[in-house]
Amino acid sequence: MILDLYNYWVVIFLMMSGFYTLIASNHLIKKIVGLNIFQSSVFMLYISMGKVAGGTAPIAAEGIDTYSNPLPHVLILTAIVVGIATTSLALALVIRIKESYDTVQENEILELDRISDEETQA
Amino acid sequence: MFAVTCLAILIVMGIALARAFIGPTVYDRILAVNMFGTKTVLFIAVYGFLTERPEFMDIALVYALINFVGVIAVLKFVERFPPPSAQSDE
Amino acid sequence: MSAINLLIDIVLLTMLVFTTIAIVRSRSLFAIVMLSGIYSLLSANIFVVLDAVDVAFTEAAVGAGISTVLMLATIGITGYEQKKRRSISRITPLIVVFITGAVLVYGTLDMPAFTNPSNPVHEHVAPRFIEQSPTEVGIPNMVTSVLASYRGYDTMGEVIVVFAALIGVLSLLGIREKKTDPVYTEPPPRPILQVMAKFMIPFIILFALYVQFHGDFGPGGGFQAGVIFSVAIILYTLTFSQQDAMDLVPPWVLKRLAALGVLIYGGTGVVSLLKGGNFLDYNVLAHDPIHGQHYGILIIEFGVGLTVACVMILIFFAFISRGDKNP
Amino acid sequence: MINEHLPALQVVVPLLAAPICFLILNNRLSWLFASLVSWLCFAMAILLVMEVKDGAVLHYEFGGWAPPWGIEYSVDVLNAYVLLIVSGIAAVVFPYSWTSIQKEIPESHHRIYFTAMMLCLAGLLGMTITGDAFNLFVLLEISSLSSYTLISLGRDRRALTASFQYLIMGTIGATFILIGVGLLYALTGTLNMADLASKIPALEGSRTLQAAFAFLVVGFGLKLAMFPLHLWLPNAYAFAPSAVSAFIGSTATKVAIYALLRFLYTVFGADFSFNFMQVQWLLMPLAVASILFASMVAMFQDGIKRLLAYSSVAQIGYMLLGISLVNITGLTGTLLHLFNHALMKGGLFLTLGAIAYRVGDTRVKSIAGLGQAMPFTMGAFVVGALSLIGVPLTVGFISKWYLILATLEKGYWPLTVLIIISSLMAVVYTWRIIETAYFQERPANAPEVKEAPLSLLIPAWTLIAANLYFGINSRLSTDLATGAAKMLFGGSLL
Amino acid sequence: MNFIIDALSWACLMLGCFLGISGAIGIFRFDEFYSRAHAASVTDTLCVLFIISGLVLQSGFNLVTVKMIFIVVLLWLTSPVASHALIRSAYQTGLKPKLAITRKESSKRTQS
Repeated sequence: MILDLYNYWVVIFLMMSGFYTLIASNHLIKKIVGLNIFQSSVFMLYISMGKVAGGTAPIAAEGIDTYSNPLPHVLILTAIVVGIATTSLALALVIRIKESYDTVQENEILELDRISDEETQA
Repeated sequence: MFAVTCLAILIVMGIALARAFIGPTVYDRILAVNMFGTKTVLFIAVYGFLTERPEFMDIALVYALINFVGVIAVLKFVERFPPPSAQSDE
Repeated sequence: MSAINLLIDIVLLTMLVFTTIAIVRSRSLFAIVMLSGIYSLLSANIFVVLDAVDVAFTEAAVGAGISTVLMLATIGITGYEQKKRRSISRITPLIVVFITGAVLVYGTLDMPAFTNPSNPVHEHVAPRFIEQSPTEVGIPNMVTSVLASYRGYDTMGEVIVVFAALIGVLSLLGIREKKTDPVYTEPPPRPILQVMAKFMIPFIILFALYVQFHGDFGPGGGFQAGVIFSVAIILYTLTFSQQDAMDLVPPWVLKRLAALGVLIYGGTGVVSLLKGGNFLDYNVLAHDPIHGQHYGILIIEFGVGLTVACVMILIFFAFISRGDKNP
Repeated sequence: MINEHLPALQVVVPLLAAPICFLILNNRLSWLFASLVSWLCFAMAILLVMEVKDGAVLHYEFGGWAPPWGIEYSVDVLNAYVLLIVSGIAAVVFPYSWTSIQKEIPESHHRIYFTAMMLCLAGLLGMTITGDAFNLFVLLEISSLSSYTLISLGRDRRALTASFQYLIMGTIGATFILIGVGLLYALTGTLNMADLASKIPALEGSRTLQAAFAFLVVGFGLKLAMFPLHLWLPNAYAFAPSAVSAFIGSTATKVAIYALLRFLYTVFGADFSFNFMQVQWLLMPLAVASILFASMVAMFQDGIKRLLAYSSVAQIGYMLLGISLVNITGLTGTLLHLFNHALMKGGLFLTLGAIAYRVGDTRVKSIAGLGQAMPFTMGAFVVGALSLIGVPLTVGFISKWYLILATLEKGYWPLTVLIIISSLMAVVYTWRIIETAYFQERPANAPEVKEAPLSLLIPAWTLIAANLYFGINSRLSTDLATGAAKMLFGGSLL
Repeated sequence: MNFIIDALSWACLMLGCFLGISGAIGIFRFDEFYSRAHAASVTDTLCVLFIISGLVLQSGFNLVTVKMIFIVVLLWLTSPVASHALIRSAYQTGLKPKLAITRKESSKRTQS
């Protein structure tokens, strides 16, 4: 039982650590690192599904007849690209936020936003 | 034989990882990451032989390359934006 | 999996767990970025152990390479400090994470066992890819045939995602062509590095080309080649200066080429449409379906490589051209 | 020949138009091209609706590979209906954009704006039409990445934080969807929705399936701003440029609701979703809470855009309420509200854009006296507001009518009362605006304000007029919605 | 013949492992950055050489061998350059090497 699923459980632990960093962290860059961990552990979940006992990499070669499943690999290649695209956009946003708020701490930004909200209302 | 080598490399990686955790200066971390990267290259190479499909040496080459460029990038940024204290980054 | 592979897998996962814990607990941003580089390398190793060589290739180039470089450029601008925050309750996030994790663990209880060859994953769709793609598509790397042919439309979406990221970064940061601050235009002279870089860059580009065109037979393909190519330019930028690199590959050319890459991919689809097939049906591109598949995959991989290389270089330029504002 | 490729062209044309928009160096040409493509998309959507309205289902195999090996697009009444909404709104917003962004976005960014809008449109259309679960994720990310960009184009610096917040929440949502799809894949070995649907009934009771269901519902919940997960929405709509608020506000959440419906009904099947998982008892309280809470908050907003954003959260509550009733009338109500809400919110946001163009901002107090100064703009706003409230002869009435009927059919009369109360709340929050515009004097020191230019008024009035037209002659929308609802329930007796 | 090659490659691999581990111990145990860098960079190159030669002996001559030779060349070029650059920038940003630690200082350090 444990040997059947240990890979998934470790991956879930990693996923949840990343998720925790993402939602609990106060620093925007640390949030993004959390996001990366969260996503790449999901990638590992997929790749774990594709592994076949005794299989090798899905590149056809003489004398090999058991290959691991190529489909999860394809999906995750796409997902990695999506991940880096999101990361770079998020980092660009962080740079702009730093330039206009002069901070990258979430609580300080929210505080500044609250002040400007009140000014708009007044 | 390859298995033993693989495990030895993994041990080295583990120790380098420990150095990366404790730091204390940014340079220690960079050193550890660099070492980790080189050992990753070796790991991939040996692992290919372990599983009897050594033709994926391209990955190891990429790692070696990325590792070098990564270290240079880190150094450039550390030089350009020196950390608050060179002695420890904590 | 044999015992030794299992052991290696477990050791790597354990290291990954420790790295993650260190990242979660660490307060030094620099350490976090370094550790996330290690995280990528480790997960790439796990991908190799789990037979996903193409994924490992990409993860190493993207996670340990590009994303670390971008993160560093960002913390250079935002500062290394992570201020102590006032005590905000961490209970709510913990509860959310705990519930999500519990649902996932609950979900895995009925998951098909790890590596069991009779799992549904290996029985329904995948066998055709494994058994017939070498004859239907005609190339040995099944990942490439699924990526570029069976699910070629997803890959086109992926190229568009990269292009969308470029649009976003250009909109947010832009690329400043002229640098005004003289302090940073001249990096300290570093003869050893420059000689090394000059020596290596041609080989890196050659290697990128090899990865681009050898992707049918081994791990690699357009995306990986594009990233490697951009790494060559990044190395050039780092050892010389941004202005030198921009003279070498002017951003306005790169912008055009990035859009062109997307159009090459889409254009292949349109051509196959005009030739009477479905969108992205390469069979109709030549008289012989196998040749058609070959041409199709070659062309779209070129489009992917072009877009990815240009976008990565442009994003890198955009990030470092912001750097001199807040040293 | 073209007809048979329509499903692919519907998405591929805007996808490829995006890089072309970026390559065209002249801003005005880029705009003309983008508008042309948006009309073309609308025309294709109309053609698709014509083809499938009698219950036919179109299939398109990308690369000529049969599903489940290749990626398949499949168009039925439901997709075609949502395609019509999305491309229709786009066909109005694109021409509108030119004048609107002149004052809101620096000129250097105009081309980027059109490219990003085009990508967003393509992503949303693709999400709607695709029959492959993973392809949905890819297209979702295309539309999300471009909408983060579009929102960050807002002038206020809070647009940046709004965009960042949306990015974080949106990516969590997308990752949850990815996990859900992964678990489904692990169980069935396929990614094609129709194929999944045929394999899932045999797996009922599997704990993995339940977890996949939970992740997909929460993931789409984040994307569609389901009540406790709606936090990203108000700021994103409030600080984005006006045309962007109009486009994203009236399409993005709708497509997410569509995707949720697709998974609940087609992939998992109504039986699993509602009999086994009982998801309606999750959706109903959330819907009620979001209607009450968001309407309440909307009453106290001073920025009109944010007010409308909270009202959107409330309207999403109506749509979820319709789903949670689990009968054909309720689902028809939901689908009608997709259409109607797109029309009214689109119209209202476009009107606000016209006000922003002349006045410079859209706070309630700065529109004082505009009733006289901008009669056509404010007239449009009044009609839109009436529609939001649900006054007869407007589209808002039609969908609320269906929802009320559905609650009565089920015998849930407290929900009937709730719908009426929340309509009254809508009266309160829109009345504040109308009262300020018509019955307050323009401050003496305020600058002179002219009527908005025609290039803004015509698109705004087009949508507003559609509000009236479909309110009076609702045959088209109700037929399609009823057809789609019946198709979703299929043969299952619920 | 096979036996000799096996034995040789065993020896190479084990030597490489030994060098790797000694470098790792160095990087872990030494108490100052420059000594750690020394330990790491000195062992790195030889370790790579031995392990890869062990592999080359096993694989015979083919494309894989060529790639492995490339790896050795690449690492031999980049690794010293990276170490050089690292130490140089550490020195320039003000991290001073402890050239001679007196007994008193070192005991003080262990206490603290």
